[in-house]
Amino acid sequence: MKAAVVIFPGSNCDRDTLVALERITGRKPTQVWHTETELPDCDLVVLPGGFTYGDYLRAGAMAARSPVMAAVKKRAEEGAHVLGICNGFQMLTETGLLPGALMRNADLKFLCKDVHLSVERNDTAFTRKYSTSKPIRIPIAHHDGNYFADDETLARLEGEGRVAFRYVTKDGAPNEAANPNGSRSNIAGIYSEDLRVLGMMPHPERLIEPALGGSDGRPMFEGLLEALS
Amino acid sequence: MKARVHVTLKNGVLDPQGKAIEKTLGNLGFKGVGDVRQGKVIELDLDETDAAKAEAAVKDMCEQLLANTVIENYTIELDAA
Amino acid sequence: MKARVHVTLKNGVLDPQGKAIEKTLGNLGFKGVGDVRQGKVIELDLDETDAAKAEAAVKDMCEQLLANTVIENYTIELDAA
Amino acid sequence: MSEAVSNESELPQADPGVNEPEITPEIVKEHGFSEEEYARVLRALNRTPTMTELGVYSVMWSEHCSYKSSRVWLKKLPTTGEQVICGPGENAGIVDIGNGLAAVFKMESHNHPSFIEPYQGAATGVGGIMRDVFTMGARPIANLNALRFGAPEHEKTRHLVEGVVSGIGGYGNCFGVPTVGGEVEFDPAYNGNILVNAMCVGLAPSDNIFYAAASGVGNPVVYVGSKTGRDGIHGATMASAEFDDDSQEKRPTVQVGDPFTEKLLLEACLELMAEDAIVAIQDMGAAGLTSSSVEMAGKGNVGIELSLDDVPCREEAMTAYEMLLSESQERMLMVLKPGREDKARAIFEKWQLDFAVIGTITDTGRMVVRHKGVMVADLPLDSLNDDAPMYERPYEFTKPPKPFETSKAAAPDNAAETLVKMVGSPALSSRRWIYEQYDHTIMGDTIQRPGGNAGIVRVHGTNTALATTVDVTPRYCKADPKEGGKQAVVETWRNLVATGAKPLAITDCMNFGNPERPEIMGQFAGCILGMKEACEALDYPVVSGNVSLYNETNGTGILPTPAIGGIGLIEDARIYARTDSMKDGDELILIGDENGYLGQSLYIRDVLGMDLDKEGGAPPSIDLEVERRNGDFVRGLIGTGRLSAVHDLSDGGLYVALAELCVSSNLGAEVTLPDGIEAHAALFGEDQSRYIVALPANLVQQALKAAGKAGVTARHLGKAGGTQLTAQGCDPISIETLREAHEGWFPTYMDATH
Ligand SMILES: Nc1ncnc2c1ncn2[C@@H]1O[C@H](COP(=O)(O)OP(=O)(O)O)[C@@H](O)[C@H]1O
Ligand SMILES: [Mg+2]
Repeated sequence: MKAAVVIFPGSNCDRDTLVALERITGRKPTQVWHTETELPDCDLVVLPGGFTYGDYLRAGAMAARSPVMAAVKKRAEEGAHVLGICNGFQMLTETGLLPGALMRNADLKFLCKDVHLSVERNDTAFTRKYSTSKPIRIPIAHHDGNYFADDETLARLEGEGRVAFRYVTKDGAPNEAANPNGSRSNIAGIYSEDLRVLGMMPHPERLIEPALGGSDGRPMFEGLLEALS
Repeated sequence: MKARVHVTLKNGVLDPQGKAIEKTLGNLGFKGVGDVRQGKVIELDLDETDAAKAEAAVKDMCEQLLANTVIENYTIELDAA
Repeated sequence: MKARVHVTLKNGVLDPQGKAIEKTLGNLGFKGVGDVRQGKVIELDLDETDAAKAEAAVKDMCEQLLANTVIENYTIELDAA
Repeated sequence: MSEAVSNESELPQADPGVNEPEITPEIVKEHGFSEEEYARVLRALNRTPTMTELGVYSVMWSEHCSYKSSRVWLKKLPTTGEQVICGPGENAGIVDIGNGLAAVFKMESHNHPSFIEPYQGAATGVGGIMRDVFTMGARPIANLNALRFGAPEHEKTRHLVEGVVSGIGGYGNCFGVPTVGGEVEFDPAYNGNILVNAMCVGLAPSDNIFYAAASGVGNPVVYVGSKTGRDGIHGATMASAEFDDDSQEKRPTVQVGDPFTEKLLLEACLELMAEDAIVAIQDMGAAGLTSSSVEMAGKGNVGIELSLDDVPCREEAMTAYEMLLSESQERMLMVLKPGREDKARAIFEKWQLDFAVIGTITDTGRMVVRHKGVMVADLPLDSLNDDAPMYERPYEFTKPPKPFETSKAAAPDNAAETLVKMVGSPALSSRRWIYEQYDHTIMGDTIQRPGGNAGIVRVHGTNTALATTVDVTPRYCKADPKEGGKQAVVETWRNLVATGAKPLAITDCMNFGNPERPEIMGQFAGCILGMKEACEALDYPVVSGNVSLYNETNGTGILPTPAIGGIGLIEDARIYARTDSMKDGDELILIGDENGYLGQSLYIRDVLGMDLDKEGGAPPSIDLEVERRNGDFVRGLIGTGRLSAVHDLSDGGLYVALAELCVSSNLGAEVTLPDGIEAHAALFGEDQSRYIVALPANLVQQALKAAGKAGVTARHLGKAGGTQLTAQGCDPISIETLREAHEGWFPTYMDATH
């Protein structure tokens, strides 16, 4: 699998993402600077987390207008897989590659902790190594992760099976107590129509080995490796 | 020419900041305050002196960057002063 | 009564948001845009019907919560409609 | 002033664009000069300074930049050791951590600005300390913060906590460094003067460290980063002035931080540092362009010429005075190797940062500044740097109180219920509400998140890890500054040891009241002497630090608060100890002597409500030899890789440490108490040099024997298991009850009606 990680001014999870991808896939991803207008030959494009442009104006808004994003859009249309993590997810909604918007957390605070997620389907390149019956534990670290979409969009997402992850309790209940940020329907991540673009607030790249407190992030990259090689 | 852009959340879009302000105002003892909404105001200095052209340019900026039209509305005020 | 509060940074206070917007507008090809400043606008619904009392109350809210008066100024508009 | 000889031909001319005011005694006073200090300026110049020059002198000779009250005492601290690459005097301290790498770290206060504008004050504090670290060529890898607020019930406290915490998070999170530790305390002594001390640890290749000393006549002086505005002009002098009631009204310009620009500045600096281009570099912190240029030229024994026309400005019509004194954030000053300007410019432009050549290095030993064709300053650098007054302020040591008599401390009605109250009190409750607002998992190397003995981050690309912590117990320092200063150093050492790390060195942040009062100076001096003793006994030198004086409002000073930040090295990142990994069936051993000493303890303060000043007695004493022996022993045990969990004992004593261990491991325990000591004294006494160790049952005898051989007091304390904590003779308490109390206080307090 050939992966590319796009780096913007203010990206700060780029190294973590590069390290995780290399460690798990055994191959160094290509780094792409935001001013590029072309992407290298790759199967997976990752938009890493961070505070691009300080998250000023709206999180991910300015990065979403970078020259490179046109190329990402084009590549997505051509069928490449795109993974947006945290700030990357915000960029994907800002460019319209994914519907909805990520608003300020409901209690207005930045929140860093591990959360439990349900894997809503495990037949995508991103989740094929997960089980849908067992919640996974992944860290979040964001200020603007409160997923909003209007009723119609929400119904469509649900109807088309495009909810990727939901915040749940340890036992798998998607209730309010498990919702860290006010997201509608406890949504933590969503897919594009063709299931090839995934945006998610939690950071799988941060929990890929027991030494860090868990390895539930690992299967995502293992699954991608398997699916895209 | 100066331009002032108001960016506000569309009706029906959740406004966590507005809600939090409303709650805190209540805690502070302010009674009878409802429907608090928070928006942005962006002020710009434009070299452009022609009002119509300036307006068109600012509209472009709003569409391309200043507002996320999925969730936000915007209004533009120009001030030739 | 509706109230609208504008909260803007005092003159001379660094506005990182405005600065970043200005740069990005430039990157997007907009020429001749300078001195971009970003502020907040907060809209409130008040039960109060007396304009003077409403104004006084909103002023209190600004001082106590809505504005950080160390670095921000605020203006209040009331609309009886 | 009349004796000043003026020599017209050498007198810099006033800036014509500005109309610099004439220097009057009022202006001199406003700039914080005593008569004697101003006379020194006149002597050095042999003429009356211009307004700009006066400004430059005033910031260079301010308490903040010159350490004029504290220098004589700071000199007593031990600063050397095998591990030390760079001690105090540079932007940060540096120690060797093996593998060709160095840890660069420092702590700094942002107390006054944070009181006035908590969010921005705290945010720019974090920004400033990170700049100190990356200006030396290190990438920041861990942040910490030591916070002190007024009483929880004080009207300002909630607002200040909220603002400070979100400011620290706002800056560090955006920049992208994990915040892995800190401490928070509440005490009425901080009602009018909160403390915000931020610490940063960075990682640099040992052979590519950058210093401030300028050299090379003719080399270009370069300004990079953000533009200059009229931010915090005279912030450095403000930071050294006592508050009075109307300083809130004055609302001095606070600086606004831009973490995004700082992140770009970091990346641009590190990119340039990988090229062979930089001779010297220094961040523009307090006193901005003035202190950076004066210090760089002074350290290098050269001269410097600046042309202010080329300084990137954010505001119109800035005067020379303003440009030199501005404290705008996110800026750096560099001296480049000849011919490297284009390379450097390209890098900074790539990161969309300002870049301007604003001067050159000379051999004159003077700082010459031109603006709009006029020479606005021409000052001798040795006078600015070395002539700065140094005061041996009168001091009066605190009289050491008598030891506390246990008989004066009543036993609680119910020790178990008391424990629940204590772990749910402002002093001892969980700080989760705070550290969840800080990104602590970014960079993918945090192996011990906040909430353990110390934060631990792996050293990227190696098998090692760094443990780091900040600590001080101000109530001990108040009662007996020397013992308190000692204890502060020792507590960080103990926290590091409890993870298995080898403690390497410390940074400090000395927060005190008005040094012009002999009793305050006595507190300062006492703390320093205690710190010195501990550092020497533990081979644990001070490599950087910061002093914040005049933390007083209307004559009431804060508790003496010498915050200590320590770092330690874990040789094998797989072998270290945690608090949350105690296992069912483990046996518990208590290391260290039990005396049941309750002097200055939280028990007598918070449970019995005793007035510590009047009846608190002496703080617990520390035998540094025992401390070291116990610590070395515990570190040795951890090094076997066979322990389950370790926790050090501090505030609240044995019972509280057990509760913390049980709650974090989500497991109960049953323990015995020693003979001959009253139960409540054994449970809540704050005897020092102690640890609880949890280990598999089959290792207990071996461990106890080893302790005996090493001359370390060790007692088989009890056993882990079940869902309750039971101390001999006390009611069992469910771990759930303890957890609810422990986790409950902070969020409940912060959510309560403002
Ligand atoms: N301001 C803070 N920021 C981050 N972590 C904090 C902060 N305050 C406390 N903590 C964390 O909470 C835990 C408990 O703090 P403390 O009681 O001071 O520990 P100890 O007594 O072991 O020194 C520590 O792991 C500490 O790092
Ligand atoms: Mg502590």
